[in-house]
Amino acid sequence: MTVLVDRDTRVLVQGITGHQGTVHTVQMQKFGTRVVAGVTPGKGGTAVEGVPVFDSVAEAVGKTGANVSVIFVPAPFAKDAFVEACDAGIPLAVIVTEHIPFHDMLTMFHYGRLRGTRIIGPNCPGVAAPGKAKAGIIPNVVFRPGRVGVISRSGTLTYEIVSGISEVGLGESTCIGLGGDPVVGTSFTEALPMFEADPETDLLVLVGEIGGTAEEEAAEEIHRHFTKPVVAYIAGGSAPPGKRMGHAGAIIAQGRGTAASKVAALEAAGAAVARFPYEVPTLVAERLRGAGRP
Amino acid sequence: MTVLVDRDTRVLVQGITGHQGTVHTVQMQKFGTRVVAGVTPGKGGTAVEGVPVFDSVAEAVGKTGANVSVIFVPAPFAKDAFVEACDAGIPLAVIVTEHIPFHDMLTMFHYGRLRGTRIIGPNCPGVAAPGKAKAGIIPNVVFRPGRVGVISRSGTLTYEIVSGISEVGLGESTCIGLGGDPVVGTSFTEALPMFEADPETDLLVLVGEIGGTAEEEAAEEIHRHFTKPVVAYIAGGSAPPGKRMGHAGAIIAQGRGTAASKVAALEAAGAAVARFPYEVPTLVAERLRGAGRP
Amino acid sequence: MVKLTEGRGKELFRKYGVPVPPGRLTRSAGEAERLTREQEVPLPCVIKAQVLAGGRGKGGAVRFAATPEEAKEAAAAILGQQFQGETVREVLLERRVAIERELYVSFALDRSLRLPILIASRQGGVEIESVADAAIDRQAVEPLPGLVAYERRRAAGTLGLAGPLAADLDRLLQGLYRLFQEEDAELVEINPLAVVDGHLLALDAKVIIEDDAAFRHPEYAELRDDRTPLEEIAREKEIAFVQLDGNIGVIANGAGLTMATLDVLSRFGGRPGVFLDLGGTDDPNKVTEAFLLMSRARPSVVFLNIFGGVTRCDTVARGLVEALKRVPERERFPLVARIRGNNEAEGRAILQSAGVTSLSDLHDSAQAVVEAEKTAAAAGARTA
Amino acid sequence: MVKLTEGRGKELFRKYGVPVPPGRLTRSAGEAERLTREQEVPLPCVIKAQVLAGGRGKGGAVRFAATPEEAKEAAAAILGQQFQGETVREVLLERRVAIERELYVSFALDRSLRLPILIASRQGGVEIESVADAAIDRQAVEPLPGLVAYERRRAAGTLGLAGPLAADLDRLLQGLYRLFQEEDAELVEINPLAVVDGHLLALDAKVIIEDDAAFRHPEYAELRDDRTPLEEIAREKEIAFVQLDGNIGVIANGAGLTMATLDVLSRFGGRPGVFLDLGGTDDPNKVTEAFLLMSRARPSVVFLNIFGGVTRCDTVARGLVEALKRVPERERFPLVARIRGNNEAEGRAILQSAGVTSLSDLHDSAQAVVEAEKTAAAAGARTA
Repeated sequence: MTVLVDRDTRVLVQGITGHQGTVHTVQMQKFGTRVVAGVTPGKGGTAVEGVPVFDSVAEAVGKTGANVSVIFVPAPFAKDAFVEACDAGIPLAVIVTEHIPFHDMLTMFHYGRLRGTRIIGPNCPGVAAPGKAKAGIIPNVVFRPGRVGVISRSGTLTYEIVSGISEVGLGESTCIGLGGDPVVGTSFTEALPMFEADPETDLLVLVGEIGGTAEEEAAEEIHRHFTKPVVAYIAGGSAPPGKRMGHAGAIIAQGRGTAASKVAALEAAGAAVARFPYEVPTLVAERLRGAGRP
Repeated sequence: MTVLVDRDTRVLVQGITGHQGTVHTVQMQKFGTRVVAGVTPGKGGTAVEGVPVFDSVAEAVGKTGANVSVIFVPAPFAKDAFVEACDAGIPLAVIVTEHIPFHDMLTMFHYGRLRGTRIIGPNCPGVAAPGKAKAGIIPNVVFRPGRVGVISRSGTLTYEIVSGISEVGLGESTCIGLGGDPVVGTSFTEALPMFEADPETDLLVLVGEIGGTAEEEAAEEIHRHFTKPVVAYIAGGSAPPGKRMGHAGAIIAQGRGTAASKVAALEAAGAAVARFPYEVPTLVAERLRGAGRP
Repeated sequence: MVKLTEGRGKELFRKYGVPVPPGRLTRSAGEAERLTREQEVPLPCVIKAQVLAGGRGKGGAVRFAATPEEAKEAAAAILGQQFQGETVREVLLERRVAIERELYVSFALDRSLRLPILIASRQGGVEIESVADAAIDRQAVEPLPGLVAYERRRAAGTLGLAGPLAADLDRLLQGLYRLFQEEDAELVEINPLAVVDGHLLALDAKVIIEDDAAFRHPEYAELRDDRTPLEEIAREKEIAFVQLDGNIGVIANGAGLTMATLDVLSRFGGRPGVFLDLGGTDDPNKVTEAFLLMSRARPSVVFLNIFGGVTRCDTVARGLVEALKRVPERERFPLVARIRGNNEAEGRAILQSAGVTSLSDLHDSAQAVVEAEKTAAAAGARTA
Repeated sequence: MVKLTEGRGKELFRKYGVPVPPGRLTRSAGEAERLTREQEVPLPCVIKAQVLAGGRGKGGAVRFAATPEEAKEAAAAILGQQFQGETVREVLLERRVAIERELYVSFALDRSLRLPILIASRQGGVEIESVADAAIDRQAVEPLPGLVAYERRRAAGTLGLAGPLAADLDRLLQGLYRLFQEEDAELVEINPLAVVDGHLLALDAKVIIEDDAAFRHPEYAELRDDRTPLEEIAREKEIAFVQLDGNIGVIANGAGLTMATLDVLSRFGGRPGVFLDLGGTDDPNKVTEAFLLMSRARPSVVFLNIFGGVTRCDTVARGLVEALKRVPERERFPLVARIRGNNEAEGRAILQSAGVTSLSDLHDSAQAVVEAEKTAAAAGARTA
């Protein structure tokens, strides 16, 4: 195991017979991932792209040893699909589905904790470790094996930045798109220790956004426990004031949540913060050289 | 720590200003227990029998270091009182209150697990370790310090049996009255390992009743993991068929739950089973001699 | 516990979206005729005695009618009858349906897991105890997410339901689980759950509400278990009271000690008639009430076996002495008292001063009780 | 998200047992007179514009009336007015009360803890952001037990409530928490929560329902956020569409990339006017619709910035080409296209064959967009 997925990863796709489920099963396979099972209730006994489809997660796990589930199930059914994965003993669920009500996600998050099932997502691109495995939907073309870790709350912006890193001849150890919903299963703060512990990661790129306080909390974690160099980019510095959440949201944030506050917190924690996405590869290269890495 | 309570136990009494709360505070004190705090909302700042009363458990814990809560709060309010104890970080709650709806107990049990708070009870006499501490309502007079552990689902029958053990000149290490409700926080099976690990217990007395399958499950645990001698008594061998629970109850039990099935299971696990309460001390003495203990 | 009759259970089923046949409750045969004549209940219909006991079908408590006149006759035949000791006061009239298959589902409590379980079996319409274990599926339901889709699908698989019937079951189970939770039920059981005309229908309803949750459900106060009059008085005074078929009265405190007392009496050949559990009290009046209640059950001898905890020995002694003053001469009974535990010496002294000798050994006391019973029986035989 | 007006929020409050003053909603001044004359709303009363913006009191959107005539006049003065861009279509008439104290309570989401939090402050009636942090109490609520008694007591302590007022708060918070859960709210806020005549009353109601839970709440379909007409069309087509005050149109996919695109445009002095997030799609028609929508917003130049993932580059190219065919001559706009990612080569080829040059570098593309905008502005200045 490097970070979350590796060559022993055996992917199960919940909702494999749907359009996205099928498309991304193929892409994961092309990435070199062992996609061992799919689940669509009522479609058990069929196959998608050579992957056997089962009626239940328990059966799929029993017969294939799947240990990561990628969930494409539509939002109204996502909670129950996730609970099924938990109850079948799956330790990692990557939830690609968007528009899951946050009240459902609260239940899912706490039930996952109880059951020992980590969630990446929802509404996320998932996890990819080039040369090892992918559980999610990040385009294969952006990757190049290497030693830069990437964590992000965004989708396409992650692809943009990973692509930039690959293009300058560097490459990625593991990239995690955590998702940008109000309630996510794994935050920056919770993902950081995985990269700290990963011997295959030399430097971490953190891609944040305005809103919430996840980046500020990440900065605290970096300051206290993260010893590797960090390069960050926060999207939305030029964006107009958001339309989401009223007074109570501001209260929770206690004055944090702006691009300026996030950049300041990260810089105070020692991160190099890019002003624009295309500055990231340069800063990565500089910091790697500074840390004595090519 | 011997089993659950010891000389470092600092008891908090939730509902201390009620009649039973006050009466048993005195009895616990007489047993030598450090009762450090009481909680009754609205009565903060007063004292009961020299014990300071607080408005909240968090405050009581903060100011007194209480680490066991004995709950006398009436049934309709018991769930919330227990949650308060959990949230204040109390690791052990002895719930004396009877008539708590089992749907509430389900919530309490699983929330306690989540928070790391063990429950003894509800509707139970609690825990006592002679010469150390008592958290509950077992009469002080029945005890004599010694090396016999006792676990029981009953109240007064426990007193009867402990008393018998003390009268023949033996004595108790720790006695736990687990409570006889349909849903209890700690079952025989879960209590057994504590006595297995306790260096101060040489032999365990298990006092069961007809109904449910807790004794059969205990027998399995004894068979597999419990190495000390066990003496058991199952009350109700002569009782007429119970009036509780219909078909589904029988289904869950799958044919178990009778005195005969419990006695057979315990004997198969190597326990000496008394036919009547007054046979227990004799069997204890015999088994202790058999195990090379006086 | 509060066992609901089928009719009350089906009212709850309707409230929670569990499909039941069209039907109405009534307490009069005339009304049964009117309901069917005016097609408030479609014909042909079934008329079922609303009693709590099982086995109604075999016991003549379920009848059929094709006309309003037949409905009236059937209701008249059932109403007022005794059925396993219960008087039938109400009948349920319900459309008679053509059953294609009979299944079983219920929610109950799994004490070991401390979780509700969903029980399903393809073999409905028979007592679930008689169904082979392998033909029954049990699934625990976690409280945080509640009953989830895959559990409902698995139940559909167990029951052999697919397509629209599986969709029916999906909705039905969600309603039934909500009922189990929100009504604080111990058991909700549908047996049989029938396939009728391509849909699911609950043809029977067994709902048991937990007594301890009564404070949340004042609506069930009227429906507490049928009890004998003495049991009813005992319940009001919060004394557990059970009538058996022997003639020794037992007053003890705590269920475990009470059962142990019965065990020891049995050992000496004693046959308990009434047992009465004081529970935890330190009110002497409650003890007095218990003795007066016991005297009304006319035991040939009474065994008082108390281990003082919450219920202190002196409290019991005081209550007993007061009761002895108040029991009429003709209701007097021989008494063996054994008291131990908290305030034992005080209790013993109080009894002593009232002329009651108390023992301390359980074995010897039980033996004394059985001897006294034999003596009383012999005296009874002489006077008879 | 669905922000409810005060009046709708108070209807929910009533449903969940949160006390509000007697009041009625109306859309006509005549009805306002009738309601007060017939004492359906007691006098004196307050007449409040039902708009979503805050600061109504200072903005003249809240008036008082002591007679039916005054109520009519006040309603007439408010109805039809513009308030911060919103037209007032409805007023709430409510009994005017004598406020003794103004407090604050709300339930919201704590994203870090992933738990609902109960927020309480003794300083109500003012914007909660203006209240010192130390004067605000926050308590997370665990999902399994829900809001429990000690949390409600702590809130009462924070608010300085005791006795019957604390009992009022206890009930009110239970109702408010149930509302937060059962209605899938993002926020439920009472500000001010007033002490009136020894009781608590919610004098305002702010309720925001989460959009993603719309499938569980069809009843809110009519109440979605007020949007501009173009935003409304975009919503129907599931395209995120935001109007700003610049003149560069941005079409991108994904919120993060869209924001980053704005950042880079700003770097070169560009001022975005409309931005439009395609989200994840592989339907070329949706892309075509997005372009047609963009053309109606009359941007001076459009920047298409796509990183192909779920939305593939060839899909976007096909949709764009189709749109270009369908945009009328007079609505044409200069276009800078940058496409990367999945099926990039295919997309580039499709655009090429339609005469559209696409770039690949973000920095250079943004620079080109700003140049094009300057050129267009200069041309516009010439033609004007």
